[in-house]
Amino acid sequence: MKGFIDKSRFQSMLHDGMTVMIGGFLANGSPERLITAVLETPVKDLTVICNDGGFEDRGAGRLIVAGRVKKLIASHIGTNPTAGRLMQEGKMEIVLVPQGTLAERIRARGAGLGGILTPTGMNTIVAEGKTVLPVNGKDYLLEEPLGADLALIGGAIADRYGNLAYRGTMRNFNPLIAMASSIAVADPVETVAVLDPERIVTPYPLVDYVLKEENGQ
Amino acid sequence: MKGFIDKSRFQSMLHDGMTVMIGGFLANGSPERLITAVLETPVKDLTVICNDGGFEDRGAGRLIVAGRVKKLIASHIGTNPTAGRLMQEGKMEIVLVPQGTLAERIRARGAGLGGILTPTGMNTIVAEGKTVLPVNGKDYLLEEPLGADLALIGGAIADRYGNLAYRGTMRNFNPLIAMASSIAVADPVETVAVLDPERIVTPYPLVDYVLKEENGQ
Amino acid sequence: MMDEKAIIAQRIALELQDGDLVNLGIGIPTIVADYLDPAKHVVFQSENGIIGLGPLAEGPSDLVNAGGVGATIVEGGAFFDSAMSFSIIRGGHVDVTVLGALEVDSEGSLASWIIPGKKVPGMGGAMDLVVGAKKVIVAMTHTNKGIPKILSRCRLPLTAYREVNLIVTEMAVIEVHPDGLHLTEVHPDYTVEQVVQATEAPLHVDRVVPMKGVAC
Amino acid sequence: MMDEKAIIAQRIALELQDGDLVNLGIGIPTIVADYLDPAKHVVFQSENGIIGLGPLAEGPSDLVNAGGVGATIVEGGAFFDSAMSFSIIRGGHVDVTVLGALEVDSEGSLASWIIPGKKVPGMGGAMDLVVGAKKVIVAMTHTNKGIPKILSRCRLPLTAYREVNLIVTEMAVIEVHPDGLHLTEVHPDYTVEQVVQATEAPLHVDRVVPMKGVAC
Repeated sequence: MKGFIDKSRFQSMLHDGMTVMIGGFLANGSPERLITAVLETPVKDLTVICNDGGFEDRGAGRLIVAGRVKKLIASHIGTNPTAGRLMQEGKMEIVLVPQGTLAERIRARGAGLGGILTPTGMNTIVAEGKTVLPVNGKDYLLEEPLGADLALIGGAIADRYGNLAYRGTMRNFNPLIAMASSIAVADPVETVAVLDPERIVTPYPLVDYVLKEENGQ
Repeated sequence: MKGFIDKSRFQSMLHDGMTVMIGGFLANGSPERLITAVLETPVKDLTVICNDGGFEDRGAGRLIVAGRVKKLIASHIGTNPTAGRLMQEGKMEIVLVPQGTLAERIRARGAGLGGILTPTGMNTIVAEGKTVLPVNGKDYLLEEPLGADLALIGGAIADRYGNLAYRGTMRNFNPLIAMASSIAVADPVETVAVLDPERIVTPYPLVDYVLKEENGQ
Repeated sequence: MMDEKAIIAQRIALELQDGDLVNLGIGIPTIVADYLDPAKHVVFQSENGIIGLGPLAEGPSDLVNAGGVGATIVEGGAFFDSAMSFSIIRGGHVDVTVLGALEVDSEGSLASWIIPGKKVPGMGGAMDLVVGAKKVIVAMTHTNKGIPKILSRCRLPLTAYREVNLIVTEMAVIEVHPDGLHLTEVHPDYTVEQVVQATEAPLHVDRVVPMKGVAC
Repeated sequence: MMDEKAIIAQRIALELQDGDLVNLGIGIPTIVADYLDPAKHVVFQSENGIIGLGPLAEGPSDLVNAGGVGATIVEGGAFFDSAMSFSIIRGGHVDVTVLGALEVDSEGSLASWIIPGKKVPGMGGAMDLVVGAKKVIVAMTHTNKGIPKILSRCRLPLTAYREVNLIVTEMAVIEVHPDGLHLTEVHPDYTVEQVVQATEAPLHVDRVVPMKGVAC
């Protein structure tokens, strides 16, 4: 952990065309303060990797609606009509990935693996153009790792070291993206002194920055 | 979770030639009561999958010393001289697997993956006979899943549902083997009423049986 | 009279066994929980990271179900991340998954996530669920305003190939076997002939009984 | 006079930087922690599932280090399972790993886990650590009773191919570069000539200084 930072320091890390992983599942556990901070800058042409398209007014969906996303890699966009429209109009590229495969691809990058073999998507259009490998008589798809320049982590309870635990279902993709990105920034929902070592999900050496609480800015 | 069982019920699940995964790292977090229960039966020709050979008087090493193990799949046997001797004498087959690869192979089985690609072991004798796949210009070894008939889980704090958390470093391979075996039996070091949902590592639907406390037998 | 959704959900509830770990999809599958015999201990898994999903919660919540709606966790439940959630799903640890579909076919393949050029919601966790769960139950209306959804071969892009075990509609219960679809139960409001008419796929009809659990 | 192990450990301690996540192997690497400048905040990872490994503990313990010896966890530390531990290691999240070796060569390959037909302890976590850590430091005595261990090419089966960055012995500090080994520091008790004599691999010797941190 390099430190607790304010919004402007975070904004200085942004640049056009970067790849950003955003935590949250239908905006539950999304880093809303960081998303707002991105929207305050003119950054554009982002590749966003996220479980879903969120909603038009919550989660990663806000970046889509604002036209900042050039390419979205997600498992589902049904809750954000603008995402579907932008795709149909050719204004945003969308790559749909099965949710479990998305989780494993992100985990693979964080874990230094060259990929994983999954049965998910076999004999569907998800398999098109991908390597199929038989293992013990069953066919699997080779799915490659997925990483990013920046991870925006939500839903976290942070301690003063920068360790992260998560609250309820807000855990979802957040611990996975923390490990798969060059820079991981957390937007905690709560801060505590020191987390129980048994309760920590993302140890602080895996976190680069934690956004300060509002009153700390 | 099918229930809390006594030692004899556990012993009835054993048969010659079965494959058994045993938790623990140098006997820290090993299921010692279950290992003792195995030794009380005449079961033999076991294939044991474990991080290491343990010690001659602790952990999976006790099964090795008693001559019950036909084949050992582990990352290290240096702390159990009998293991090395039995291997040299041709009395026990040993397959050495890098520790991170062992963890991923077990996880892969539990996660329904057909395998993983790892850089570990490339250009070493570990790579012999294995498929090498290039991904984004780097070569990786394809490592296949590893499963078992039975998982013997140690180091656990169990609740009355059969949920498991782990204590300190006793977590190690225990949560991984719980998911990779047909039958998972836990040998808890402590039992509590109900574990915190945020603290549970192995949810109870993934556990088949929990060995009762001594006084509960 | 019960509406179509209630008939389907009530019938599927009978399929869930004591001790089962079950994942219910969005829509009709979600209400299956409402019809469950309280004597059965069924545990619900939700792919956003819960085992032990409980009833919906009122007001804002840090805990949502897979539809993003505020929910609760029952005693004994646990939270985990998405990689663990899909390890549980893909790894065969979920006993039953119940999900909707646009089309199902004679081979047990289903289509549920894309109508090319028209609607592309995405597959979410469905592809993993149908590949991973031990038993796959499709919950859907028998037709789309009279147009059959149970086909010889799916026309839409597949969600998975040959993974469905059981199809439950407001008209019928249909089992998927290696030799094709077997009509096993028909709702008392319909005849076998009406079900066959509303189904494009050929149906084996040699052992049909009235739909279980329906109060006549 | 310091013993060989202490010289090696003390010199390696200088390599660790504030904020580094470090994994120390069994043997000489373990004692590197004893020589660390207390002003530096270095965090120790142990492959059996800890970040924040602290000093050894007396008596029996539920918490051991990677050598199976009772240990402690420092404030801010965390526990995790072996899959997470090696995700951290293999995924490039460990800044420095320090480990012993039987042989190291001109290309930065090392051998440490097997002497065929003689001794087969196994690789443990070493293969993952050397492949995954950003910086790999080998800590070992310069020779095995006079027989060189720093070779043109390893003769024993490799632990990893071309992964070592730095070799620290009681005689010298040697950097591994694409063009081979560079002798950069020599302990005051030895001459450059003695180091070259004790080393089978060719050494670039154009910029040698006395070993850092050694009190003369």
